[in-house]
Amino acid sequence: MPLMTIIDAVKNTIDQQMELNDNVVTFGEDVGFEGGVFRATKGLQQKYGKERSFDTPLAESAIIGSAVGMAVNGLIPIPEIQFSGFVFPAINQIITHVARYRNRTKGTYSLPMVIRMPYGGGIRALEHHSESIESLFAHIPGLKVVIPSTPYDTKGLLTAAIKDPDPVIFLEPKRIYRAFKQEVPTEEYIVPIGKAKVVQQGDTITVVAWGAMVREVENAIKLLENEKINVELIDLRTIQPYDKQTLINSVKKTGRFLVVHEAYKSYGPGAELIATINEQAFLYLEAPPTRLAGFDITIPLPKGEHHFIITPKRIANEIKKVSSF
Amino acid sequence: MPLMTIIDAVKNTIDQQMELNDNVVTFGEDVGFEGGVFRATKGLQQKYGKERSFDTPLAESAIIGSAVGMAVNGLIPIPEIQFSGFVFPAINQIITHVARYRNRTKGTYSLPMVIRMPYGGGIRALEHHSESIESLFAHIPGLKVVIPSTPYDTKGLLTAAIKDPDPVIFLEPKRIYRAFKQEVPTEEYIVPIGKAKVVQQGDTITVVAWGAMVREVENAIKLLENEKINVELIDLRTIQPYDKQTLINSVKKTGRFLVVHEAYKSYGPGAELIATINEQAFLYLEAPPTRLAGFDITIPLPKGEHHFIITPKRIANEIKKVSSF
Amino acid sequence: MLTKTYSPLKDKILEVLDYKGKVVNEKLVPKLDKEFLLNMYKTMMLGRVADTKALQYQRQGRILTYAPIKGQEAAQVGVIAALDKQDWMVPAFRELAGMLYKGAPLKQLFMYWYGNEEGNHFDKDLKILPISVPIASQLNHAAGLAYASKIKKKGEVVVAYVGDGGTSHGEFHEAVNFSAVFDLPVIIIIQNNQWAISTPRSSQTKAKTLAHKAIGYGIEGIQVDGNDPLAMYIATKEAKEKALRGEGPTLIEALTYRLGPHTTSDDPSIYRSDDEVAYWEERDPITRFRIYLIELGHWTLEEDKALIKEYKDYVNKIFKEVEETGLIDLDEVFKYNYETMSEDLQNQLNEYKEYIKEAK
Amino acid sequence: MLTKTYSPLKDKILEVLDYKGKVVNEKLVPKLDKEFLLNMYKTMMLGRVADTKALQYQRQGRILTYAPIKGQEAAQVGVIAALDKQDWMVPAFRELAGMLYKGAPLKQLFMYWYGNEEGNHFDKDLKILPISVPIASQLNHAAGLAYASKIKKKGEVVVAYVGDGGTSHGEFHEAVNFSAVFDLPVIIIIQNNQWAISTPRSSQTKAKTLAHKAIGYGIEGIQVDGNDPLAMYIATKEAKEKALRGEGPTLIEALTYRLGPHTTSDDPSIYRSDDEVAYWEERDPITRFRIYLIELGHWTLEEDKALIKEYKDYVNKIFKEVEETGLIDLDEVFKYNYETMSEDLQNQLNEYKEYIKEAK
Ligand SMILES: Cc1ncc(C[n+]2csc(CCOP(=O)(O)OP(=O)(O)O)c2C)c(N)n1
Ligand SMILES: Cc1ncc(C[n+]2csc(CCOP(=O)(O)OP(=O)(O)O)c2C)c(N)n1
Ligand SMILES: [Mg+2]
Ligand SMILES: [Mg+2]
Repeated sequence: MPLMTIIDAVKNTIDQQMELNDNVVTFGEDVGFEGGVFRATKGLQQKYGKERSFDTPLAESAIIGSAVGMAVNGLIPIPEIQFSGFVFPAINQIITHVARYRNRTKGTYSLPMVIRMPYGGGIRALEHHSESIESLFAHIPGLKVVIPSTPYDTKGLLTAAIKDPDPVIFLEPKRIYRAFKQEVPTEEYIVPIGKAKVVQQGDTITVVAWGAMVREVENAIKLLENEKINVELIDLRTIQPYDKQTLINSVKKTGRFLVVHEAYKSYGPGAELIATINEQAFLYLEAPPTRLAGFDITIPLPKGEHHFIITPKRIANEIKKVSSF
Repeated sequence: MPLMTIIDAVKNTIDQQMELNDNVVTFGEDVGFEGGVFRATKGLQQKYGKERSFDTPLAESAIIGSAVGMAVNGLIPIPEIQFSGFVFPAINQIITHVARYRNRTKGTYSLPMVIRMPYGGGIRALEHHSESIESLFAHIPGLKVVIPSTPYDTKGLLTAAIKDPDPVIFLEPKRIYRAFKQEVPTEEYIVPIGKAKVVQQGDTITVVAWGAMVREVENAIKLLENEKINVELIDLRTIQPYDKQTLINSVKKTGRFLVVHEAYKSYGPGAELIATINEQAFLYLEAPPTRLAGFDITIPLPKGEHHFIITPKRIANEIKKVSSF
Repeated sequence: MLTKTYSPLKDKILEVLDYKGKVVNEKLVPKLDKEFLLNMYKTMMLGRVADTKALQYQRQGRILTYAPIKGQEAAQVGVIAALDKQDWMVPAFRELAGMLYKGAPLKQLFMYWYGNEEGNHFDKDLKILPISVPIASQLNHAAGLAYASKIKKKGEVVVAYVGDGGTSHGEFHEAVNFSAVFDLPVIIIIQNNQWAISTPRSSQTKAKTLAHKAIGYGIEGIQVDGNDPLAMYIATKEAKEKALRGEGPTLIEALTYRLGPHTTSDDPSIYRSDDEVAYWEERDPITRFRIYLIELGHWTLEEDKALIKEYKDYVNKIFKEVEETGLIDLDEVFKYNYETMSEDLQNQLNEYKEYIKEAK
Repeated sequence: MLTKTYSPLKDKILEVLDYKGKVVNEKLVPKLDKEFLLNMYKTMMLGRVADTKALQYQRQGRILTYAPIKGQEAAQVGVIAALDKQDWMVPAFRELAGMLYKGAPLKQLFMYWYGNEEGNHFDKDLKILPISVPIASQLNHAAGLAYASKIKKKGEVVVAYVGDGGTSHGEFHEAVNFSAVFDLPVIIIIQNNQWAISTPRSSQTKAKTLAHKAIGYGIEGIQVDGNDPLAMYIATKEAKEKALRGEGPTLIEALTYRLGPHTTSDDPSIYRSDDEVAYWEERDPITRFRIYLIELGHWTLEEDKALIKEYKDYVNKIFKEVEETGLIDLDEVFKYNYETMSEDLQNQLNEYKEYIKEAK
């Protein structure tokens, strides 16, 4: 099996799906000729032609809005938004149309499409290049929201997303785009949407994360090697719908819960998980379910970003606190 | 004191603030000549002239984006979005600029502005006229989010919002725009942003709501008259920042918590409150803090809306369940 | 080409019939047989009768809200009449007559205003997209349909509607530009009915005409008398042929007028004069087309009366059917959010059903 | 009026100096004194030197990312030189030379790319809005500034920048239309540097020129040789006077070229030919302006060499100051989100400080 980074896995998957299905097309700003600013679609125009992999004018609403029409008319579009910070001009299309087309037409038109975008902080970038906005999408009925954390999952989840009859927001943790390689099968396979992965079993505390934060929690766990703390680490992988069963089973076992995310804390994704734990595992709780999340401040420019970024050390500290409550 | 509905109070407040301060301007689609589709600005153009109360082209991003420039250049704009379902084309301006201008310029430019919009369901309207999207705004640092539930509070909170140096999203519960009248002082007064109101004291259970749901909870409480349940009803009034102290004090007293909102349940505003209660009142909890919220489905068209709308009966039922856990 | 002769820079409006039903441009009269012309006329009339009735139902409290089309029938039917079965129609929300011509059943069109998603549940073969409430956003869908059609060589043309107000929106700009850049087979019909709720056309843009906007996208634009079904027909027909040749989109500004209120909750007398309305009443598209057909010998006043009577009964009958549908089932409102309901959503539904059972 | 003579419909480009620095249009040469001209030239040169250095710092890992302006100095400085102190400048993100001319300290401009909000913390008197990363969104801010100025009769003009790519965005459309409808004193400068990252101008729009877009808004547009500082100056000057007369916005397309990469993480050799770059290198705005000034007797090659040397040292010195600022304090990143920090936010900060203390 070849070794791939996450970005390799993205490219490999789109390539494979375009090969297998003539209806798959991919497009966006700089997606065609040069293969995207992160090179996720590099070579696809050369391989499949200008009609199936192409550059669009600089207009996010047109990118997503045209994808709606394409999906209605038989294509499976994979539009790219260059950075998640630039998806806002397209939010009108996503919320008022992409999420609702099936319901609006009572199932006449489903919109098989995957809206890809790199997201998250830690790359020391300009403004609007670092946000984690997963909960904005996750709150909207009709969307699915998927976030891989490994090259293997990237291929499996992206394949599932492309084959899904409903629209999927596919958030790619750009901070770890090229951070490490993993063996990734060349043949097609699926990692199902909506299923979490228990990365590591444990019985002291349940820690949930997704995307780049999964690696940081793993690093935190290493820092805790000498403590008597057995972390059960869950990679949520899908934010909407999410795998309540795995989450609840784990909390019932450990009685303690920590969610780690870079998204802003207030009204952020962690709150949802905690509310669900209260609803379904209240009597098992031995400590307050806790969030370690982005501060409620605009994510700072690079020279201040280190204050915002959640480090393994902070995660380890929080795990200790919750474990000893 | 004159009796006013919520819509009267909105108009009275804008009128008063325009009278008191030449820099206050109001605008939006149909806002000027005819005074808005809900008549919230009726007569203001006639009184203050076309420059201070005016119709814009049909373009939400221009409405909010121009407000940014106006605020930088000395005005206090009160743009109206005709319905909250049509704010999405302006979300780019709100998230990338309105929320960030102060931070971006290290305080050189603050943006005193109030973005008004009617929101919420229950008026048997077309698509996109019924959503409750408060948590989308509440998640964004730099914004304040205010939702009144009475004519008195409307005037006090809107006055506070107009005088606030920072941008405020002012969500008006259109379902109760004209539902009832209340005595509202003609003189200027402030209801502070960020302070909840204990509508009714009680020691069995804490129920939190805002906007139109406050009335529905009150109606539910009437249904419970013969039960031994003393509800403490809190009208949150401000969603961001929200009054954690009042919330926590109440839950420490009652040990039971229910939040009622029409916004979609998943990743919705109620989750945030529950997470905070876990963080700050965990040991006082006698029952799982609970959400009664909009289903995770697109809010249906009128002939199906009754399935979605949260009735006093359902609220009463939920209060009983949580109270007897 | 008409778009050359009537280029917006030449300050000319494409007309075939004047407002008294007289042919003002003999050369341009399309060669259409009696049946075809009568089908156009009848659909316009059905639209008119349904429109009048809907307003009436609303006043009786039998329908909640409705967006009238009165005065805009030609701008709708003239366009769709020039399409073929395989072509797409992308409506805004005020295209009842056009949708009827494209084959949408009146019952479904009423179901929408009655408040039921069934109103957008068109048969796939009709090739009508659902009503789009967020102004101008549907134009990007048209671009996408056309893109798919183009690369799959389906030979379809896409007609999309937008209002005069909608031309101010960023969505309009992005969609027209996208369509132009890829030479997509799209025809954008601006129904310039002079008003966007209370906001007049003059407050939307300083452009001389809305057709002038085409120039900024490097495509052709044309201003057409939108109350003249034949002018709308030939303009669309030419645009369609051009689109099928791979020569890209055309922007057609239909000069028309909303004779009724914006919706049933609007009172237009607040913002516009009786004189203005009277001016446009005189230019009613149905009246002039009727005169034209009678002159041609295709139609008589007696037939007209009978048709109106027939349609009134028909519309009443259909609306009764609509009313019989009553409320929507609980299962239905959960069913279509995803192809497969998540466990969580299923649980929300189940719990609610349990509550209902208990609450009884 | 220049906008009449050089209307986009006439296929003419406004030029004063050709690319060899020769005056091609004697009548149009603005009457500017030596000091003024040299100030323009020197600012262009400072921009060029700072630009070259910034690229160098980035390669040395001393700055993270940077968006080069090389080749666009005239389109920036020629415009701002035509403004008065009270006028506003609304940049996109590639206007370093223009911002310098408006009075922004080089240190602050570097601070931005160094990764510090201090880079947007301009003195209010400078009347420069912060850098705007979301493409074209700043144009609506310009409209708002101008609206306030107009109703308060402040006599200010607002100059706003956007790229060729930015003209495709809905924000562009809404802002230009809004400015036009209210006759606002706005001048929109399209720096058409031929590329939006890897996407050529020809893929953005089929419009013949970007100046043609003015027609759709009922305003005047003009295409100007953007590498000619004098042409940019007179076009802006005229637009300013028009704006101050209350006659609304002007759209100026500056034909220029980005000689460098899009940003330091871009490799333009992937998408464009050496020939194309060479063609534009020959049309360098600084070279031609230098020749012109030397011909006029205002400048010598010796002075030029000395100036470059002086600026190199100056830029190095400034950048050292920038580097000395180091990291941002924790308090600073919390401080500016609201005028008054909420209790909750204060608690988040306090808890974090406690963690830091304990973690030590
Ligand atoms: C994005 C958006 N903003 C606001 C509205 C509310 N609204 C509905 S119709 C309308 C006016 C539309 O005018 P026009 O485009 O001329 O179409 P017409 O109603 O005349 O057919 C407005 C503002 C909306 N539906 N969508
Ligand atoms: C809304 C938005 N979408 C995408 C981007 C990413 N992006 C940054 S610069 C750029 C190209 C801009 O091209 P142009 O407008 O011609 O300006 P130039 O870079 O040539 O100065 C893109 C796509 C962005 N900043 N904002
Ligand atoms: Mg209209
Ligand atoms: Mg460019």
